[in-house]
Amino acid sequence: MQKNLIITTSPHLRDRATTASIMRDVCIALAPAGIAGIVFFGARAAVLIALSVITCVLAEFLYQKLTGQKVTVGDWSAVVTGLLLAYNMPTTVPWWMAVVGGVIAILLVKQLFGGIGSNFMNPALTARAVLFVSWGGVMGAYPITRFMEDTASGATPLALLAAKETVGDVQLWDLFIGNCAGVIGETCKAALLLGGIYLLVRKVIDWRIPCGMIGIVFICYLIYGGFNLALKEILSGALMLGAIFMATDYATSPQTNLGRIIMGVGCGLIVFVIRAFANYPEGTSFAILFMNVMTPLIDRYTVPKYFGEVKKNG
Amino acid sequence: MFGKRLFPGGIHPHEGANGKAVNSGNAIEDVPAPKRVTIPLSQHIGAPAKPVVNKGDHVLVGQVIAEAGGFVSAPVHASVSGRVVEIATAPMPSGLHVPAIVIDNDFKDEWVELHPAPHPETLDAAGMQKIIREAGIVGMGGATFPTSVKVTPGKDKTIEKLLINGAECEPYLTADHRLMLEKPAEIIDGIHLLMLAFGVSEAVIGVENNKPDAIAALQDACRGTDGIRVQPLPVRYPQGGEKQLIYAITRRVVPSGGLPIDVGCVVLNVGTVFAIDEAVRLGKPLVQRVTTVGGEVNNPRNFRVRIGTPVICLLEACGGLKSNVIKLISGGPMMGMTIQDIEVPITKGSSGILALGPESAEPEESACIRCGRCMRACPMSLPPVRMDQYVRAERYDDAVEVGLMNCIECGACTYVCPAKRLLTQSFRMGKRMVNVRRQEAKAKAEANAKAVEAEKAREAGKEG
Amino acid sequence: MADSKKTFLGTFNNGMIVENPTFTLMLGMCPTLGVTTAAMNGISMGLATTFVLVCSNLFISLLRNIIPDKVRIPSYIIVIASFVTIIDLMMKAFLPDLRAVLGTYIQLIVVNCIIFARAESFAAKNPPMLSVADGLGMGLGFTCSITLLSCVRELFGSGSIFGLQMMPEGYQPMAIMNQVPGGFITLGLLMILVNFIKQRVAAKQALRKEGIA
Amino acid sequence: MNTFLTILIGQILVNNYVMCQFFGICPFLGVSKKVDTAIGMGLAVTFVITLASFITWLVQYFLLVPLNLEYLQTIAFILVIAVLVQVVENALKKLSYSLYQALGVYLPLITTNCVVLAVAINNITDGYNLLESTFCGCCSALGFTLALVMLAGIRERMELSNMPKWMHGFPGALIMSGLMAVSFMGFGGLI
Repeated sequence: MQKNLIITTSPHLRDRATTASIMRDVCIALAPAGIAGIVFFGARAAVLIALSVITCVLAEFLYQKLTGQKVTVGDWSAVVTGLLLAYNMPTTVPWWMAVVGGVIAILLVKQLFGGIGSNFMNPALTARAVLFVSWGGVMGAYPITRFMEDTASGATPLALLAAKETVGDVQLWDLFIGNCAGVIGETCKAALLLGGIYLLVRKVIDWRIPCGMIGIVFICYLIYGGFNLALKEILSGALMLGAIFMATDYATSPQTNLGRIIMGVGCGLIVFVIRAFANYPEGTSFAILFMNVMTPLIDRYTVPKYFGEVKKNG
Repeated sequence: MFGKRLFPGGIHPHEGANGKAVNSGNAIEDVPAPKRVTIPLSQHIGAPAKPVVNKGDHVLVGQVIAEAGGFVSAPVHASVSGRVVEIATAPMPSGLHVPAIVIDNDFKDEWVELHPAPHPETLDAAGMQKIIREAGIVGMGGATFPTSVKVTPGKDKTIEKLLINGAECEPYLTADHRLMLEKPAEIIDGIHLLMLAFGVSEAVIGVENNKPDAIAALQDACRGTDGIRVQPLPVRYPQGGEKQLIYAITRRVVPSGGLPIDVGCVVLNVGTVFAIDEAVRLGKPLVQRVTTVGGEVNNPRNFRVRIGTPVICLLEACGGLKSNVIKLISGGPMMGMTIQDIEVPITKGSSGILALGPESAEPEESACIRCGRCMRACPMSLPPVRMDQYVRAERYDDAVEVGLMNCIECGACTYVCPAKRLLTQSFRMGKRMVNVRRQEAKAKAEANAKAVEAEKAREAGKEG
Repeated sequence: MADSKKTFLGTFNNGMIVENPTFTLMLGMCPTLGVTTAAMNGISMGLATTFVLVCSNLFISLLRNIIPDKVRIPSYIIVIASFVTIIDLMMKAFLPDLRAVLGTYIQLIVVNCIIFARAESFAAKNPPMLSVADGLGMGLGFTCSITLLSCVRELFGSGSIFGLQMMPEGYQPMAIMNQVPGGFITLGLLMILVNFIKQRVAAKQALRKEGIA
Repeated sequence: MNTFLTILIGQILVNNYVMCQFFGICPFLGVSKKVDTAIGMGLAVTFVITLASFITWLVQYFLLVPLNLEYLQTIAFILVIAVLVQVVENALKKLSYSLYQALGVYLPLITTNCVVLAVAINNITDGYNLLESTFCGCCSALGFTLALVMLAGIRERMELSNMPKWMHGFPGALIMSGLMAVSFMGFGGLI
């Protein structure tokens, strides 16, 4: 009956969730939006997504091999980065841009700082911002979907909403199912919401950031331009994609509950300010990036009192 | 949603085979007394007991074989009748080797003469403390802190509330559950006696909601008694943690570094109360306890075991281990310790013996992904991720600043961590380092003070 | 090494390479990053700084025994500021286009910590010739590093070096290189590269020494 | 009022001196290892810049312009700043010792902080009046403080992460600053 028993310290039970399972869940949640993107924008979208994902995974693999580290591509995080990067590009970009973006995301933003969990800015978003600033002409030109009339201009819903006379041209239903000009992953709000609900149910993300972010944008626009505009605004642009999938990125968002609310509200306010007053039509990426940079400070100042903490000066 | 949240954080750990659902249906059975018992002298927190028998002595069941070694200590009694074979060191479930008295069973089961308290209802605090102390009763939930010390509040502190811990929040364990189900009258009687002795007007038994039958049994038993009530608690680990239980029931928060008595509470485990009742009513010292054997064994059981029985006897009584067992645990799976030798004895603190399969193997640690789950799981509202980073960077002062010393080592953070980081382990190490450093600093300061004094004395001598 | 520092060439070499102001001392970061979008700007800024550095080092070294310690810092500032004003006005007169591109940075040479640091730590303690050598070495070291940085930025940001097309026809310039993030990141990456090469060289030298021994 | 809002948002976010214009990089990289020291430095800089903006404006319009000495701007301003820093240090020592202890160590470093001079010169170039100049100085300094504290927060966090060795120190700080600057680019065109 004597067996080879192993000796470890407590606890002896572990939750089934692993880094890989969480990242896989994110990929699953992202899938509907990707499929919608392919449906609306054609096969080129599929190739771009594949290219971006392959670049990210390969970049991570090669970097870790070259620097003699443990290869961690099995944790799916590079796949998530690749997907998000592709979702943030219009289908009209040249192929090499996806590759450049992937390399920037993985090497410059993530691995240089120590890999998963150590990056302080969202890799996909940062790469997207770098591409956008460098080649704004291509990155900022959004194609129309295959189901829109050819006569329709490539104006994004946000551009239409920005001008008072064209607000009526934007149909709520088109916005919701994604039949509007935009980048690959942002148009189909139905698919994004589906993914968001999946993540909430799986407890991968916390409601505070997405709800805070979308809620504040809605409230601000409600005051600024009324209910109709507010509803159209929250269904336009990358807000949903950003709020559900990018602002909630673990490594770059606060860990405390209060911090997460601050993050969501901060992102939302900046999105509103940029959309309403700046010369960029869309501010989701930059809003999230700015709050990413604030995250260490938010975390620092929102650590809750521990149970039974005695006031120092009391 | 917030109303149910009785303490911050907490988790719902999953169980493998033969968990609570299965084992809570198994009535307490006696395990056959073993041929030989090994009774350790350090089954409690505090000074080891001092043996009062010699090799070759004949002892009876319930006879004192070692007396308390100090104020924070407890005596040890023989759990079988027979001959003392040797007094030697033996391995404990913790892996430490401690002095123990080995007795060969003569299977006559002769008891010493028992002295029940003549008038239990009229016992005063001192009388009750004496009985508890002489019966060798310690915290039976696993903490093994001598109960007599616990019920001796310091000056200007009074016991306002007696809280009875029947939460049994650790997965797999069902010993307390069965005890509450089978001995509710004795438990209530014990509480009643304690209340009379210490002049406490209120006692609350906290039981997790997943034991409705135990709640009903206790409620039945306490009908007609004044001041005792049963408080059903939401199921959440670590509901049975002292500070968590106090908060859940009374909304009082034990200050950091303080004891329950600082908020007027004393928390006793149901097993402890049962032992106290037996000690008062029957005069019986603590020589046996209820232990759960669960997990990957063929027939999980709840046993009444004599202290000192080797673990292997229990496993055999359960029909042996399944083939996939890789780990044996004494206590619960969240806070218990692995057993390396199946000959180790059951002690006063052994609430369970669990056999776990391959899923309990230590997973490989990977980089923190900052998901923040540990912060939400921590029942002390600590930031485990930061404490871990600081401890690993050997920045102990920063770790203490964010609350390292308040960690109760419940393992909730480690359980939820998707990166499988060894958080609790790191905190244990960190706390040890901090204590070592504090002691060093203290010793240094004392040495300095002495040197200064010596210098002064010398100077004074010169002047004089 | 310690001896060679005291010769003209040794001092020059020390400023140029061993204690390169950009990569080793991390001094004068603002102009290093601010004007290096094109190689031409980089080299002009570097030369202007070198001019001020050499002149102020010479002057301060000459005056080092006259200036009372208490008013040391204001005096240095006046000396440096005078030379900065000279070069600023000269550029305005002869190279107005370049002056417009470099902008306030020319005036800000006055607060470039390289100049101040060299005045304080070297020129105030050493004879004029050595101070000139130090100024020249540090200045040219600074010039080289910012020219290198501006070459990299211009190559990626405009596809050219010194205005000469370097990249193939279809290259779409990476505009971010001409902006603030590009400056920071390029310098950071270059610094990693320089540190890496230095380590390699040091390791090789150590090996060679071992071989001789 | 609108001018002031424009200055406020402009100096802190859109034209942040550090993140968008490359000024004050030396103290930005040098004093950003810890959040606490970054806050101290930020406060000291804010104090000095606000005062300096006020005084240099007076010097420009009541001394240099009447005397036709505009070409001596650089010398005059840097002298004013150097003297100011000295005066502030002494005054603080006498008036509020606790504040001096908190900010004292940073004060001498400010003389060579090019933000101070840059703000002073730009105030004149932009043709602000006295009030606007002072306000602009204050906002610029707050922008500097914001960037400084943000970088310090990131560096504190990175110190505990598994960043590769060769990223420690300045290379890492530079790349962090670069990525931070990307996040500031979204505010372009806000005013």
